[in-house]
Amino acid sequence: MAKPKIVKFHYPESLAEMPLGPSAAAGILTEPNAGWRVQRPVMDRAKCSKCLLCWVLCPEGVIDKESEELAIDLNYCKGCGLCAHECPKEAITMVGEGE
Amino acid sequence: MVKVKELTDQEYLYGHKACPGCGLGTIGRLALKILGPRTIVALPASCMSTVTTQYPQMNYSVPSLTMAFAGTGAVLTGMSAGLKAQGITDVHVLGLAGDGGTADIGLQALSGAVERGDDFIYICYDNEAYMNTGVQRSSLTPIGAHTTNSPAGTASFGEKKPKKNLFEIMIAHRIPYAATASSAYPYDFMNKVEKAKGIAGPKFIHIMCPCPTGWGFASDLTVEIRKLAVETGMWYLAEYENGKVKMNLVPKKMKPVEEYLRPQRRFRHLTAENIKLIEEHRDREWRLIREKWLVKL
Amino acid sequence: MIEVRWHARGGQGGFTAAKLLGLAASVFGNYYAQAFPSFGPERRGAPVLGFTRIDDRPITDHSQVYTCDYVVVLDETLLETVDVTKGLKEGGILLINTKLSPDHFRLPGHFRVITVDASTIAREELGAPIANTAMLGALAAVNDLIGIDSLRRAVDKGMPENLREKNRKAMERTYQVVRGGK
Amino acid sequence: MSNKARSSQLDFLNGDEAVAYGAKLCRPHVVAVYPITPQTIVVERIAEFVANNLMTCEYIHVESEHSAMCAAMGASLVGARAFTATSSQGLAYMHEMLHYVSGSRFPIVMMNANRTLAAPWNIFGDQRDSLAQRDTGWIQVYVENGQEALDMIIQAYAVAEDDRVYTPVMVNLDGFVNTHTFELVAIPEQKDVDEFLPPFKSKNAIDFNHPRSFCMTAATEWNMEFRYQQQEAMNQAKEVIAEVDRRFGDKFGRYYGGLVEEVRCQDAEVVLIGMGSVAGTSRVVVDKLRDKGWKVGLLKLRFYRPFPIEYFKGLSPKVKAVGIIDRDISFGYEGALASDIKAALTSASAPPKVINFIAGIAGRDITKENIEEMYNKLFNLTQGKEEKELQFIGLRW
Repeated sequence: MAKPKIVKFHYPESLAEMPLGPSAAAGILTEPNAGWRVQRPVMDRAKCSKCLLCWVLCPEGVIDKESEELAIDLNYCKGCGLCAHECPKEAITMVGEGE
Repeated sequence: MVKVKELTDQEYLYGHKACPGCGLGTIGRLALKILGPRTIVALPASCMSTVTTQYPQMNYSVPSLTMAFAGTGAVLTGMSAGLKAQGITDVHVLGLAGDGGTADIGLQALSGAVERGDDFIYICYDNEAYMNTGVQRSSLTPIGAHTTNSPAGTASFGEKKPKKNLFEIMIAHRIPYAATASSAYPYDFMNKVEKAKGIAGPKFIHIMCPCPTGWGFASDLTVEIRKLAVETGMWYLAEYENGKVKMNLVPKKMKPVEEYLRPQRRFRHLTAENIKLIEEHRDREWRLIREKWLVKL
Repeated sequence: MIEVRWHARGGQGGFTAAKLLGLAASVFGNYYAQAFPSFGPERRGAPVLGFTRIDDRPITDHSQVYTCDYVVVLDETLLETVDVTKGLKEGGILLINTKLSPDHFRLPGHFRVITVDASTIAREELGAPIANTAMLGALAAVNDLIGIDSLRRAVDKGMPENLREKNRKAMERTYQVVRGGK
Repeated sequence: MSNKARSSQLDFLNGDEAVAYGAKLCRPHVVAVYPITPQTIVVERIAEFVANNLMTCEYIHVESEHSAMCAAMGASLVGARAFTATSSQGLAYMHEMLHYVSGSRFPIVMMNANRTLAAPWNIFGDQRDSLAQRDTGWIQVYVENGQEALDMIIQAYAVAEDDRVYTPVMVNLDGFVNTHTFELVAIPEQKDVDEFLPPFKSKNAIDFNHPRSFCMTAATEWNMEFRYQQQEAMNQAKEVIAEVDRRFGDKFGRYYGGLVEEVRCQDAEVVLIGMGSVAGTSRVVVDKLRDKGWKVGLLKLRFYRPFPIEYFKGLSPKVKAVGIIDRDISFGYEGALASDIKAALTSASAPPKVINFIAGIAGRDITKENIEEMYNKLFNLTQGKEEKELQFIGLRW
């Protein structure tokens, strides 16, 4: 999965460890957004024609274009349902969280 | 022309805190896939900056700057001048600002930057109100939309003024390249970013960015709403270059505006008579478009 | 410390003369100098003032000039509306650009009046009655601090190429006229 | 400038021109300025330098002062040395951005031509504009003449870009009385300034190898720590200011004394305190009164922020009365400078009596007689006579 990973961030414990002013390393993820979801998308690869429209439209970019099964990074999928709604082959269905 | 297979799976904007289904995530992701890692993003105070930089979580993996609300255009100027002065090339200076930050408080800075011909790309993701502060109207809020400071009421049908036309304001500056876009048509948008990438000087893209929370629709309808906007003529896809305007998509038959308005809570209060007024306004706008830009029709 | 006040109208180069005098005294002389205009919107034709201070020590005083050793009047019509002698010290010199002779000017106070027809000299040398550098020449003739030579070098440094030669000529002519007449 | 300054070219310049030369010598990559009286000559002279290849930089015609500071910030973000200049209404219009630039620790140097704030409208000098920016996190220095203005632009970059500081610096000079007054100015050689002020290698700029997000949101959990960091940097600036002044003096032959300059205060019983060109006029009066045997002194307060509280803590008990010249008034109380100084004086071993003189508002001339009058009033205090604590000097009635 070529998606950015959550990292354990070392918080500055003294003035000396503070960055120079309010700036921080880019691309640092410290917590998932998964908690936002009430449902999540499930791919049916049989129906999927790999047109990748879901990959293009996803507001979170959680679909892994390179993986065969178009894996979804459930750390950051917010379950908005957009991919399911737009999939021309209706290959994606939204499933209630925890089912 | 952009082919999805060739696009990198690398995400330069990832893990942001925008509302589920919000268009700005798609817009930010796709723009940076085209422009690549040597891009500096300037974000004025807005949804985009608030949802992407909560210390220490930084969702842009390219250098980014959260900018004061009114100064996006000017900071882009400073960046491109600073790079030029140091002989640093092949860097894209990108401004990503909302409708208010662009058409209201930031218009003067943008106008100055464009008039100077500074080198940058400015993408205005237009969610048609000040969403970050809780849906207050901006000059790009459409007629009839309910917002918290242009509310529907017994004596009001919501926003009274038509949307300010930023695309034509940029044309009036004789900007090297301007375009309107919608992420319901992602390839059209990416091709426009690709084209802008190759043009020197200021480039401006005004892209529709529906807001599930502020407009009041389910988070999975974002793309459908954008499509309806174009199919009902409430938004259009066009490009301006070398003094000429090219319409990228002209609906053969305009759908009634009602189809676009009905699924959105912000228009739910509108009476049939209000809707007729909005439809008349749309038709007048398209007559103007035909006269100005589609002479042969 | 000597203090000079220049009276002119906007556009007549009053302050340019004040500045050239300071330039001559400091960069080309061995003194320190200060020059400043009467601050305010420079409107063409409106009476304006210029001031120059010259001293042999660094000048730290940044208040206005209230008393002066020399007053230079570039445009004699100013005498009708402006009291050019205000603050002129006892034994000071009032230098007026006019065709008239000094005794024509009955002005109260113990100072010497010196006149010179700088406008005519300027018209002949520069083709226009801009008498500022001409009056500088006159001033050089009546004071012993700033010589004509440092003023010449100041004109070369402070004026555009095409104006230098003409202005120097006008300055030297008034210098001779006033020196001769002293 | 006691000696005629070593290895430098002498010229007869006004304060604005001196600042333009100072900026040129610092080789800024980007100059973003919006014209406003009485700063305009800086804008014009730099434009002429650029137009005649005497200066290579990106000169930006911004459309407002707010944008001037935004552009300067954008330049600093990409590692460029940035310069800007403004005055009065323009400085007020930049207010938001002053907080922004200091908060993001961009070492930008700006000249401010001190000029009063409307309304009523007026283009002449007082210090209301810069004093109103007291808490924006900018280092503020006030200069007395053109030479000091030129020199402090160079020193300002050395201070601002010091690792211990990384704080923007505002160089204030009095509108017209400095900006438009011509004086002898020694213009240092470019090679000497290059040695004194090496090229800018920003530690707070973008780097594509280590991308960062700048001016990001720092939520409540972290924001206060960034403020504390800013305060520490401002405190360390005091040391750096003194170091830079010494280094500058060794190089160019002109020492200014760092945060403050004492003029004949050794055995002074009464001391006047002022900022900017009024200090020059006061020197003349101090010499005159000293010749008459009066024990008077002058404190030229050069840096308003960081504030030289140590000086007042160590104030000699011999000083019985202090007069503070404020070219501003914080309506409903007193001069802004007075409030800071009176607070600092409470920590002196024997706090002197104080009079706050409000003078020089909107270009009103502070004459030598006014200064002498102030000293007389201070002596009244030392002889037990009554003197009101806040006095307007030079009013018409």
